[in-house]
Amino acid sequence: MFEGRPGAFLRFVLLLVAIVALPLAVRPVVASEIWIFSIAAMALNLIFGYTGMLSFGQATFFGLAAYTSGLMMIHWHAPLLVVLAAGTLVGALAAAAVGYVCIQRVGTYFIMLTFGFNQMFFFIAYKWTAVTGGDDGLPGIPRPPLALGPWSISLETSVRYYVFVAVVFLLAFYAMKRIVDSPLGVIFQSIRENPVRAAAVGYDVKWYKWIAFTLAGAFTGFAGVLYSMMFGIVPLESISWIISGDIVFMVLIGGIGNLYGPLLGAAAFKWLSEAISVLWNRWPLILGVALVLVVLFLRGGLVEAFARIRGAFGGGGGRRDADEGVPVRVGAEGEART
Amino acid sequence: MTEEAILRTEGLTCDFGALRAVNGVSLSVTPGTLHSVIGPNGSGKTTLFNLISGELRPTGGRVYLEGRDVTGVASHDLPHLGLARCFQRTNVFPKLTTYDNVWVAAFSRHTPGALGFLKRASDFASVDAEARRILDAVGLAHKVAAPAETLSHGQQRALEVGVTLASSPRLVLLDEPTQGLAPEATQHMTRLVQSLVGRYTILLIEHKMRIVMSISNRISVMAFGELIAEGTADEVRDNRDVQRAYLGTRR
Amino acid sequence: MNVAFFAGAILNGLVTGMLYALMGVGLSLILGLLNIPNFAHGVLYALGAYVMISAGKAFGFLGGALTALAVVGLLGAVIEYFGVRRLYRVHSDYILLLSFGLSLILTESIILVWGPVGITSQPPAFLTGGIDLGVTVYPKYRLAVMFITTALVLGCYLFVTRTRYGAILRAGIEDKDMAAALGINIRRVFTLTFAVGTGLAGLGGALMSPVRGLLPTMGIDILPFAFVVVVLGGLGSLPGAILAGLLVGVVQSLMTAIWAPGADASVFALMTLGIIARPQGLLGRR
Amino acid sequence: MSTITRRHFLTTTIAAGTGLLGVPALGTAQGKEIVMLGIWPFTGAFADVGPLLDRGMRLAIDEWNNKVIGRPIKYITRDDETKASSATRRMEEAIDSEGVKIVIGPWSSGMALACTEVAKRRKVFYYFSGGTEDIAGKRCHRYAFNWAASPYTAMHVVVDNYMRLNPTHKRWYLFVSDFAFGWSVEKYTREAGSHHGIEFVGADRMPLGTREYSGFVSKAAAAKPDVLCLLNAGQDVLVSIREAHNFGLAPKVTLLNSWGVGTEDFLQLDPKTRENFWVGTNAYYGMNTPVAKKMTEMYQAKYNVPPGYAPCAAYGMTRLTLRAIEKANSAEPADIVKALEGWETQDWPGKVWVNPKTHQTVRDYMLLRCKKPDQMKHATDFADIVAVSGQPTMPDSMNECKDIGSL
Repeated sequence: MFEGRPGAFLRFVLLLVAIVALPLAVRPVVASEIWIFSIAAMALNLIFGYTGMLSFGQATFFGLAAYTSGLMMIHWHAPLLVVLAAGTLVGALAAAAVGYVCIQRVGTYFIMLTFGFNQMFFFIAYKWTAVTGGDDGLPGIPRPPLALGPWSISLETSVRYYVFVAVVFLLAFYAMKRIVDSPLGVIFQSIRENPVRAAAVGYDVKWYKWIAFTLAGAFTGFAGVLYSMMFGIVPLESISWIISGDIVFMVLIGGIGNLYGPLLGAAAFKWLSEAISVLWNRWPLILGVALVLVVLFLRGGLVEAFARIRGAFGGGGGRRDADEGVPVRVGAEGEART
Repeated sequence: MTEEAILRTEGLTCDFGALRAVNGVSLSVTPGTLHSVIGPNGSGKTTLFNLISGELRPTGGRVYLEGRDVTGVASHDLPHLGLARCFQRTNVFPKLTTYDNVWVAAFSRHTPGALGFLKRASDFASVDAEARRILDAVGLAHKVAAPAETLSHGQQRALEVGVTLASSPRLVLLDEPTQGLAPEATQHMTRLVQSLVGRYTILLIEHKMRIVMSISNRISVMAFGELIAEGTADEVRDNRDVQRAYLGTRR
Repeated sequence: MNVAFFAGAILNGLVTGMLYALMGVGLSLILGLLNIPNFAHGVLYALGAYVMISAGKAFGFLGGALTALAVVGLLGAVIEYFGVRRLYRVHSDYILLLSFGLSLILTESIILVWGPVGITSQPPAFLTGGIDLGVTVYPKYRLAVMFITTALVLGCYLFVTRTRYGAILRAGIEDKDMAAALGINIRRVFTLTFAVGTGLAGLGGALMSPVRGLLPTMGIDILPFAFVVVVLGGLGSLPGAILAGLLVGVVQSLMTAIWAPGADASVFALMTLGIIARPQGLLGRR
Repeated sequence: MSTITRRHFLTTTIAAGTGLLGVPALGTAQGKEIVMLGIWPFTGAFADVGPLLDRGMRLAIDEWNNKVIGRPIKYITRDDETKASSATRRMEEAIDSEGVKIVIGPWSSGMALACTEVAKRRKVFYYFSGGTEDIAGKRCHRYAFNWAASPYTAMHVVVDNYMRLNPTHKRWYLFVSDFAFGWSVEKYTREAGSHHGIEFVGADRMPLGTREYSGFVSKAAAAKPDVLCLLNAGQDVLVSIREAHNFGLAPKVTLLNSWGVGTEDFLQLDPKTRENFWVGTNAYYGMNTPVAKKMTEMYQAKYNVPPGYAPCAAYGMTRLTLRAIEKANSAEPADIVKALEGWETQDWPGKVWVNPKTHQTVRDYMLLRCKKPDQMKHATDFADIVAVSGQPTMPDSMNECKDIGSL
């Protein structure tokens, strides 16, 4: 799987270490949230980091899938795997529909369209109190056991749920890695870098943007289902633009255009907000300051921070990278497929 | 019926509001030849290219590629019909490595089918080989892992041509490949363009007369959006209209 | 549903519509400049309201409103000078995220300074209570706000389209490099434009505080609608923003009267249809 | 050619790294300490009520000078931000990291429905005071109790007594906050109204935190009602009262806030706007029970303003919990539950009985009418107490709490 690329293998091992170590460092509930939002952040990274489209409405798919799965579990007592599949499908279909409209426009219009759709679905969820519970959210969601053939593993305790979330996260991560390593990965990046030339060499740019948007919707929906089962409630916030903003936050803090950036971003964001919120009620102020600093001084996010730290401490054989001076350090997935 | 011209335009016209940038241009290019289009600045050469390559939608006239009417076809379909173009201002993928720049263009012609997308990009040996062959041809083999934005201007022009060739076209539109190059790099680029003749049909826009006259089989001259003369290098050199167009006296 | 009812709904629509227009004009100026939606615009609106409350105690209603305009405008200039200016050469998404970060900082700062509790503010004495318009009784203050905001928006429109400085401003928005090449001190133009844009938002907040009362999150509630107005009106088009502002205000108010649950969602449906039907917006060019 | 370029950097996994930087240690000393959590709204739509609730709970704990059955009380608070997601997350976090066994709050019914689920799953004692009937109804479970009167009783006390004094006011228009609280009080206002032939000429549902009431008020004016019944909450009540006056609807039409906070709202309205404003509430400081009088003195001494429904509710719940701990001589949730079930005692609202089958507190509800400015004996003499009654109680047939479940 990593033939001949020690860097990639090392990173994957570190990820496994993190998955094991995380619940020791933070509460299992927070640790689960980190991996759940990592999936959503990876999804946004596929659109924003790889394909160059900043969507400010990912919560639409996160929330829709959460509500759908919540309702299925409450009313039909649907089993776990069915619910996960349904949520992913809902995320994908919603993203396909919303995406088809949004990709007709680019730049600011695209951002505002995704934001507009998010608000529309938010207000629908807000007012359709009979189904979504409106402002109070949808409470009373059970956590169905993991039924694998004869065995049925209960996920009631937060530690067991963490293990389950970590495993499905790894599956999602592997799936995203295959997408990014597949020709789609390079095609998406070519569209990010230069849509006109991407068309000139033969790619229907809108079609591929649509694929990226829909794939991301599927992953985001998947994360939404996991979120609904965690607290046993789908809060109205799960479809509000606040969650969309958080996901963008995570991708940016972590560093866009690279598979591990969003994970770092999600971990930093969730851990930071958990640790500080207990200490100080005005914790979003610190997140705001962090975002401003990152945007002004560290646009590559944590990924770049590590590269710089590593560079400062004698970065081994790596030669000075010629593009140090380039203001935008969008760390593209650097492994040349040699 | 085998059309003898690989590319034919009939009365091609393009208006930008009141300005008629291209006016009724009818041009045909014989397969396997190097056909140049020259003319003073603002004569509509690049606009003509943009009309042929689908970047701009013509307001009148038709474009035929290998006998097929491709007028107004989306620019992303043309590479699959055998036409590829390179741009006057370097228009590559800055953050992608040189290898990926060429690889992504080569891959677009490769039809992997749905499942193909699940395979790893490095599993496509044929595309990899094609990309390496082109990188060698344009002299960038040693710059494989470097991001395109870190290349020198000359290297980027070479990459521009490389990316164009990677779509394995039959007709190549080259828009001033030597633009802004130092003399030594210009010679290198001219040799490169000449090496393409025979394997591809080339439609070239070029300002440097010495190059155009030496390597073109056929030359079309444009002025104020119209085709004012066409012929071999000698016929065009002696043509009074061409001289007047270049010396700036109105016809 | 009698005439009085619809008259009330339309009047309400015009009041909120003019507010959206005022916000839209401010947002449009900044949007034309930076080509990004300024997420901090909503919070600056809220800040204006809060500054108005504090300043109003000392300088009265009018003094309070002008202080709000000055303070928020100044803050806008500072944000542009120290923050946004460093990002002009960088991808525009980063400016958007800077504004998002600022909105977090400002919202929390408002809570720190003025407390999380909602404050209600009273209009000036001579404008309290309702006036009988024959068709319906309508609060005097809301009518006053409608006229003031209309005057402001028209004033701003005339400034931008008729004055020399307005021409410089539009040149800067059209093509900053060309404008700079022509010797315009583009830096100063941008700082001032940003200040005017944010100042209008602050003033909007100040004027609307007696109508809607103050809450730290009041800015975030109004931001989505300001976006709709700008997008529907056409990016960078002031007349577009004014027209769209009134349209959105009236549609929202009528929908509230007819089928309240659908009111807000319908505004966004309006935006989406608008963009698909007329991509460059009602009166936009780009 | 796989040269190790700078891009092949070593990623230090932030998650493992940051985790070690001193996150609150897992599980503090269980020991003798009894940890009581007050989960209150310090931000969001109910931000103004949080501090008042905190005062009420602290007042009760201070009365016990921080000790019960010989063990120290550790009182901690969390901010639910008036959001269901924050309420659950913070409550779960407090249970995990502080070993909380007793939870009181939050203020909004919507949050309560989220918190009661956590309490059920984590088996912690949970006391709520609010208008939604579900806590002691559809969503009841063995660990959850509701201190406020049942909305059935409350709405009957309000409607029956209002109609007794204003028999001709048959046309009512409703403003309903669109969440669990609003739906519950609306249902029982209509049920009580049906006994008096009241015609509900219109009803609007608006989200909690609505600031733009002009549309709704002009719609209500068009329906020409006798009573504008405000079944909304928080600042919305004040905004709708002011708009009613601005649009000339009041004082012609009577304003009735059937489930209100009383004092806190009166303080924010000027006397003229307050005139003839009717309020139904669970706790008004004029209540003449010994516990209420003593609490009002203590509160007024500390904050020189009379307590409204919020601090009284927090105080009442904390006080009953502490007394239950003493009765059970144990702070274990299961023991507190058994101590409370079926308990009949005198407390803040006077006679109190905790229904063992539904965990609903059966107690008196009050109807107030604001005085004319010149009738007020002193600055905070806001209203006359028109009625105080705990009757009628909800017939069991109507209660949706079929099975309270096991411990």
